[in-house]
Amino acid sequence: MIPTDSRGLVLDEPLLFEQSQPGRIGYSLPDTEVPQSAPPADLLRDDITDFPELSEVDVIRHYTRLSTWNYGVDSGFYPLGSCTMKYNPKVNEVAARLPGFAEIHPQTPEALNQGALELMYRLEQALTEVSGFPAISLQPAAGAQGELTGMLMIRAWHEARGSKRTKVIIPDTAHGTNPATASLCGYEVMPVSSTGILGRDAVAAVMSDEVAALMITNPNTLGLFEADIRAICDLVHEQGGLVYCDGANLNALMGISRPGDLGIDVMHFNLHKTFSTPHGGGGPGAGPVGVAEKLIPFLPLPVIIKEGDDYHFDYERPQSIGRVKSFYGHFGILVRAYSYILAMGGNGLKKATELAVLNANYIRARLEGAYALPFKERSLHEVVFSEENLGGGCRTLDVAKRLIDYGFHPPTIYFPLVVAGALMIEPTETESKQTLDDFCDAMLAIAAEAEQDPDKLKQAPTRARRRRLDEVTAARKPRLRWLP
Amino acid sequence: MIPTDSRGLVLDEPLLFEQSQPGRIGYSLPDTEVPQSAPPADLLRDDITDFPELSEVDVIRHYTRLSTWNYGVDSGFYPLGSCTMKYNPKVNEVAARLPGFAEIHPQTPEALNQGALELMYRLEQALTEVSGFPAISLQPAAGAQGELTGMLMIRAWHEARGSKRTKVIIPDTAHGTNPATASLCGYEVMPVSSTGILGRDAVAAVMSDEVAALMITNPNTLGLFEADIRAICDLVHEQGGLVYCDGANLNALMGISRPGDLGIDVMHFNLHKTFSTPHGGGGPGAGPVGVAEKLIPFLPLPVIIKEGDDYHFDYERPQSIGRVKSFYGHFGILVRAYSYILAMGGNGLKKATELAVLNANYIRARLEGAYALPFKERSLHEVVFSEENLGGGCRTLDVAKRLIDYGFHPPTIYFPLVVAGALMIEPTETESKQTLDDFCDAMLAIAAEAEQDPDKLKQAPTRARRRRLDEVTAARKPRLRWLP
Amino acid sequence: MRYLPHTNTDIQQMLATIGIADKEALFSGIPADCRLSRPIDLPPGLAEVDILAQLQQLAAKNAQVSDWSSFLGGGAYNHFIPAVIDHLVSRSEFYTAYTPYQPEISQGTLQGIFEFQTMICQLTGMDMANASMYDGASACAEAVLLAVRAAKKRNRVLICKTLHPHYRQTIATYCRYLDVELIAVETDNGTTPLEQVEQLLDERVAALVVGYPNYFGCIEPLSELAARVHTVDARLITAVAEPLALALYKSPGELGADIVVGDGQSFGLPLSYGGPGIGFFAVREKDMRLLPGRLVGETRDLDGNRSFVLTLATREQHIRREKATSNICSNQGMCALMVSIYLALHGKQGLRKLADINYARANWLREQISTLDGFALPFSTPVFNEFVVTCREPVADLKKRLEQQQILAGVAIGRDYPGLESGLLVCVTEQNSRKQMEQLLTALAGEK
Amino acid sequence: MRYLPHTNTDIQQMLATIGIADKEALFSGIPADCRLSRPIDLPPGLAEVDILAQLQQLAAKNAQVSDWSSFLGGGAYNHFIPAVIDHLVSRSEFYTAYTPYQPEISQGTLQGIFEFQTMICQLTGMDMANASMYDGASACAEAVLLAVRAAKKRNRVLICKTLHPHYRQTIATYCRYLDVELIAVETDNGTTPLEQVEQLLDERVAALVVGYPNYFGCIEPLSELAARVHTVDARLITAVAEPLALALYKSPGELGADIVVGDGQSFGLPLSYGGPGIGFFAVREKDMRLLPGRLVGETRDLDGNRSFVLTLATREQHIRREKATSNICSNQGMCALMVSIYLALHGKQGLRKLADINYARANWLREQISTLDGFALPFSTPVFNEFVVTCREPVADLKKRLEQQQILAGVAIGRDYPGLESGLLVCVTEQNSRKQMEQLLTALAGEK
Ligand SMILES: Cc1ncc(COP(=O)(O)O)c(C=O)c1O
Ligand SMILES: Cc1ncc(COP(=O)(O)O)c(C=O)c1O
Repeated sequence: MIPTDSRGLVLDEPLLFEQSQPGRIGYSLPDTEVPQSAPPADLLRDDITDFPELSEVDVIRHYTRLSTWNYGVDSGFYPLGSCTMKYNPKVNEVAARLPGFAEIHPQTPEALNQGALELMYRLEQALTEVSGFPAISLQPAAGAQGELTGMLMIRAWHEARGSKRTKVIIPDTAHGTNPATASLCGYEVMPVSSTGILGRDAVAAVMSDEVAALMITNPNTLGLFEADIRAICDLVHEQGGLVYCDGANLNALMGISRPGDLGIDVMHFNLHKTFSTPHGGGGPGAGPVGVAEKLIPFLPLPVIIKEGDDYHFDYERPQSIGRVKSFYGHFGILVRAYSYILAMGGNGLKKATELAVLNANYIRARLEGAYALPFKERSLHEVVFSEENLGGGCRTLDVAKRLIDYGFHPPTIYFPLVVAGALMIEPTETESKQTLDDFCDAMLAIAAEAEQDPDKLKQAPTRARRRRLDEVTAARKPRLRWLP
Repeated sequence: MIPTDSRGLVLDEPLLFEQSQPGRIGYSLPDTEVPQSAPPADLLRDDITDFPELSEVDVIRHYTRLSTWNYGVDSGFYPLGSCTMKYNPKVNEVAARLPGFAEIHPQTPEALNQGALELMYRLEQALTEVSGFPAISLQPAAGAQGELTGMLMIRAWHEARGSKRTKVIIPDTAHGTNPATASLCGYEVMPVSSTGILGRDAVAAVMSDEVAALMITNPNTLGLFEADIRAICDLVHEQGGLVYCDGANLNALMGISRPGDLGIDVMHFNLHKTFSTPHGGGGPGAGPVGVAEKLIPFLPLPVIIKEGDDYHFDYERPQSIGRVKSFYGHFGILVRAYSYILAMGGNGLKKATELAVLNANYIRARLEGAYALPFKERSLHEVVFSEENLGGGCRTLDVAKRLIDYGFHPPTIYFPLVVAGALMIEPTETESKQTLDDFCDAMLAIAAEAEQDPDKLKQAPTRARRRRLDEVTAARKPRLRWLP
Repeated sequence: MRYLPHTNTDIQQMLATIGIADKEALFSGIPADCRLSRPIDLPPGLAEVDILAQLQQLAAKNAQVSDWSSFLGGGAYNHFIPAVIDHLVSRSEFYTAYTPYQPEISQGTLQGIFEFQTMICQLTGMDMANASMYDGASACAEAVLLAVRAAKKRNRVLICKTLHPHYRQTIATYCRYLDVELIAVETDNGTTPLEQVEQLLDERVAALVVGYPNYFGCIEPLSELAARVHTVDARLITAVAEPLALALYKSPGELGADIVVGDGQSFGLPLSYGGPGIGFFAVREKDMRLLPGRLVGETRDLDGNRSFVLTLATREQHIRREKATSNICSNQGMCALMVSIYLALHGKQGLRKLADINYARANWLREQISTLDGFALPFSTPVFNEFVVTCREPVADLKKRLEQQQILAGVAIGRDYPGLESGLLVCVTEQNSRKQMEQLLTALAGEK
Repeated sequence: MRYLPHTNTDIQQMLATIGIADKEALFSGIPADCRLSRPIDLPPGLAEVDILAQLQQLAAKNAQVSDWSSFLGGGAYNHFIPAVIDHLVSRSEFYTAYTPYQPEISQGTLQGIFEFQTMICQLTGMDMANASMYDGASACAEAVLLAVRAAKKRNRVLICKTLHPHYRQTIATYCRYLDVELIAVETDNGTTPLEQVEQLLDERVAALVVGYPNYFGCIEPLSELAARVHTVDARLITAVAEPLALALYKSPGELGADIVVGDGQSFGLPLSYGGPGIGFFAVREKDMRLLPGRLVGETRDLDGNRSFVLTLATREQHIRREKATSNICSNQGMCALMVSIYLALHGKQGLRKLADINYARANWLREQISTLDGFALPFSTPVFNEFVVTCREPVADLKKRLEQQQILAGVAIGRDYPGLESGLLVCVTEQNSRKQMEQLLTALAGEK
């Protein structure tokens, strides 16, 4: 059923600073216990100008109210393509908060935190089994940092062999982080256009001894398996290049296909996608990388090793690309991902993949026709429609905003760039048929509204906390902070 | 500022049963680990008919959405008179969940749970200090059960002396639990009417040797201190009766006046009012009783005693009224209350009282005139207006419902019964002047609307999840459960 | 003080508005001889970190069931609590709200209770259930009061001795000064003998109260009892301290009970040293207007939308005052929500599967213990997840001995059941692994 | 599987709608030679209770700071975390949401970040701040990239050796294949000597990077450094690993910094073995369009209501691709929220008071240690809550010795600072009571 009459009290809430009252306090601090002292007066700061002063109840109400203006996976269906907005199990949150995990200091001698090291070691092994890569680094903070780490390793591998290649091939369906990462590694980006699936020939046409690597996403951002992947990897390897795989879409492959078996040299995982850790309103994520044998020497610092029954960080790795952040990994996120793997087991992960793909294909079957499907190959975990069939002069943005009025989070829109007005729908496996039916009913209703009453779309959303925003002024005259 | 434009997406949600799908599961259970077995077939039950079948994400979304249709103290101002809706500190919630408190079994030998007993013993001592009663039982589950416990003790005291009194005097301002409790103890209720404050003479007029006790609320439900309390206690005592005090309003007295010092024989506390434990959408509360020396032998079972450094439950109390519930007290609630007392300290409790009274008087000062004030004595923690001055044919109910549209929880209405259309406002001390000003502005605006545009009130609320309900049909044709 | 938002400026402005000079004047209505003339003698307030440190010290002195092998039951059950429950009840819109007096902004609580009432009906096999009572014992006492009130002139109530002692004691307290005569029904083979019941039943009897399972963990012959009780038009009150049993055994409703009460602690509430638990209270349609406590009913709002609301309030103290069906006001709202979440999460299949595990493990252990030298099973009646064993070794010694091994072996029942001084009530749930049970067996056998 | 809602009926119906016979057909787009032909070799899924048991076993093998006396700092700080924070960030509307791409239903996250940006500006004394970076180290590396990009032809960056080693290493990694030359600036008395800086500064230099406090806990002469750096029109990048210091010491902005980065972990994030932390990144107005990462700005909606939205996206990878200011996509949203709640709760007074406690305790301990035989203070520069002591006893031995007494004495700095092998970095926060400090002193003095 489509929630058409939803309505209720949603309370206003000014900024923290607007509520502040001089002298009001929300803190609770212990005694100093030693004589008071202070740094030299010329180093001392005055009050932090305009910093808020609130009571505990002010703070509680502030954030409680703010939260009610948001929409999360726990609120409802969130088919944001490429983001794998699956359910975030609550036991994972408990796990990450166990005092033996949350209250351990990274500078503690390794011998005293063997449980933490063991957990990470086991997680690496599980990722190895799922992906086929013989070695894993849990260090990168998110997918994009995984990409950076991976591409730096590729470059280090080339340099170690005296090879000075300067280019990286990236298909036009790639996520923006791919070209941005290549640039960060000092590479020049060579875009290659694909017609849905990247053909070996298309790669062959641009591959050369100037090319250090191909960055490929598999399944790609159209939700399609790169069927030529083995041939492409062979081709790139034959010509002295390496292959990076953006593993953001691994949710389509668990138990079905292992990137490490296909010739890929390095891939990042998004634990905040495939392995159910929460997105947190933007992060933190975790972006481990898996590498083929040849790249192991280049892994970032440090690397967890097991000697006998003991776990250590290894820092003595002369060929390593070095450190990409402080300490090691987003441990709190790694605990959640490991907890998820324990809950699912090997079979459960495969089943998750199967149902994620089933869900995407079900949506596709129900919506194809009403929405134009630019690529007809069998979809995996997500399906991408275009805005082509929309009536009444409506655009993808209008569909997205109208979905809000129906109580759903919109899909990813206008990405991938190769589709005109892309509507990129990734349901994930944790959504039931009922939810998908409600969503499809809404999508079909919207398609009909576009024909009959396009203003419904163009004025949407009308039931959310806010109507459409003036984003142009926001960018032209940026106000990025509160000022009195 | 008054939140007049609040609006936002609030999602619909059917009943659990309506979402259920045969075969869907949300549980996660360990293996049996021993051979399967089953009771005799004739004792075995079939499926639980129509019981829900849901996944974990279904359950999460269900209750998450339901929660958004509610209004709590954390949502905003909740001036529900007599209920002391103060802020519920979050550290108390953490305290009650400490495994050493949450995971202890009531049948464990006392020697193994000394920490729990010590905590309760210390809480009793703190309540003694605040109230002036030499002994406390933490056993009663809530205020009303505290009343029952207290009145049973009074009756046991009489019976122990061979006195067979049959009546209990209760002022007309009393809460409904008072007369209901007296009945449960086999007493006949003698109502006495008060004009705001109960005069000694009014009591004298009805006091007799048939009267077992007077039940009084102090401060009473009009928010007024019973100024004749000492004289009244003396009078009742002289004539062989005892005095029960309904301590629901203790928030007005901490550090200011101790009921136990005034001649009261027994009083219940509402820890879920005065001592900040959450109301939980209806409970659980905790309703300890404090007693004068003469009632100590009659305390309910068991009683915590300290011998040397050891704490025990004492069950060998021949004059005890017996047990009023299983085990001992709402321990989880007692932990929260003790945590609150630790946070506040003696001075903090007094300050809480002062500010609670300040807040009530501030509201009174701002609203008097626009709203009729039937009793002019100095208010303590709450103020009661009547509907007398309302224009446009509006009633108290209309004001209450209109307040919802302004983003506030309504006050208690139509109680106490002695005020025509009572509006009973108890702000508590945890509300800031700004919040009170916003609320008073809204109240004044509503009074003006009543004159100028009474339909605004009569149609209210229009911004909540629901408009006014058909309560008559609900009672005439009760549907108390879902049926397919 | 972080919970008190007033700044000095605020206070001054407010006093000025009120028209008084200082806070002292706020209390002018309190006679001098009623004033406390000294500060409250309690330590100064602590910082949050110090509160937690102090409480943690106390908590550390207690025996957590997660650190021990606990076979304790007897009215409080150590079941696993899924993380989802705490996550959801920590939503402050639920737990910082009051009783849902204002239905327009309380539909969350109200729909939640309506669902709770429904699931209690489904589990117990009854027509309607209220929004909760304090606990099983007080619910049971209120059931007795209801039965007596309903039966008009009858004032006798038969109480099976196999009923949980706390329930029996609470009934006695509630009836202490009312015109109710409580008559104990003896025990045979761990359950209530039908012959004795037959003898006691006559036109003076308003009800019979029996546990299901009873305190010994045994399954009482409910339908036989019902048949007999109904011959004199009395009510059968069934009290369920371990409601998980209802997922496996026939429901009291199906077997003829007229009132079913019990405690829902098993369904997602922490042991928490025995409180808060949650009483439930279910009846047949005929007793609807005699129900104690809150009731949520379905209705519509002005726009015709399905809505829920507190209803039939004329039964209650705030309307009926001395004529109310009960004095209960606050109940166990948050606990009802926890129970509902637990039940929804386990669902039809999960609850049965969980009951199967409890049954299989408990009955396996029961068998094993019975083969040990020095132990015997006094009762042959079917049980759910609790059973009594008798021990040659004095029970107090045995318990102490096992405590040395970090085992809480069970509840001694001798104090409540003279003649059964050698009895130990052992409870097994899904929290007791086979390994734990094997350790228990070794420890039991280890008597020198 | 409880996270997978599909019933068999659902699956059959869905396959029929799709028009395929079985799930296998879903994967027809994957060539056979790309298929995994065996099951995933991982243990079967566990029940929730077993997951927690297994994780609890691992957790028990770690040294919780609450069980130890920990004087560890060095980039991660053991501050008390008020219960309010976890309560609020556990609201699933916050933590189960994605980056707020749809502002109409993301105003909670957006207003929260806008407030975060504002408070970071207030603390650092800067004009604008972004929505967060991964951590202090990567933020610092991105600051170097910004400075080089802003400076156009310049490619030299001076890195003070007193900067946290992880920050230095991360900068090196990020710059590895870019045209950036990193030059180390030596150390004197625990801080950066101005003369050397003067010598190194010329028109090739884009920026100087300095810690504040630096890795030794010392307060660098920021305004003097700023003055010198600005003579050649380079940027002063200040990295703050312990931002609580900014409540006590003058802000980098006030002292002339051009870019201020750092890690906010001190403000309410659990230590969590070092991650997730939260990088912050603040600049002057002139660098606005060079900022990496997300930015939230204020605007209005169609009804004219104040609203917040992600803005200036043309800097970012999803629009600018290879020309973006950074490749960052996911950041540390939830951590930013935690920091904001922490800061709002402590407020102006609380943060200062907390900084005072940290300062007083650390400096008291520093004094006390300096009076012990066998210990000395190598640096006389003012510190905040961390300081270096040198020990006669080999640092490794000393640390081991104190571990026997459940004390984590500090961080050995010899590996990162050759020549300072005898140095121990000791950190004191409000979590280290006087009693703990006295125990540390006794233990230190106890060398045989
Ligand atoms: C295909 C793809 N690649 C890379 C990324 C970047 O991952 P992260 O946000 O974890 O840095 C994303 C995230 O949206 C993505 O969808
Ligand atoms: C004055 C008064 N007395 C007694 C009670 C009953 O307390 P409880 O709800 O805890 O049973 C209340 C609660 O509303 C009350 O306000």
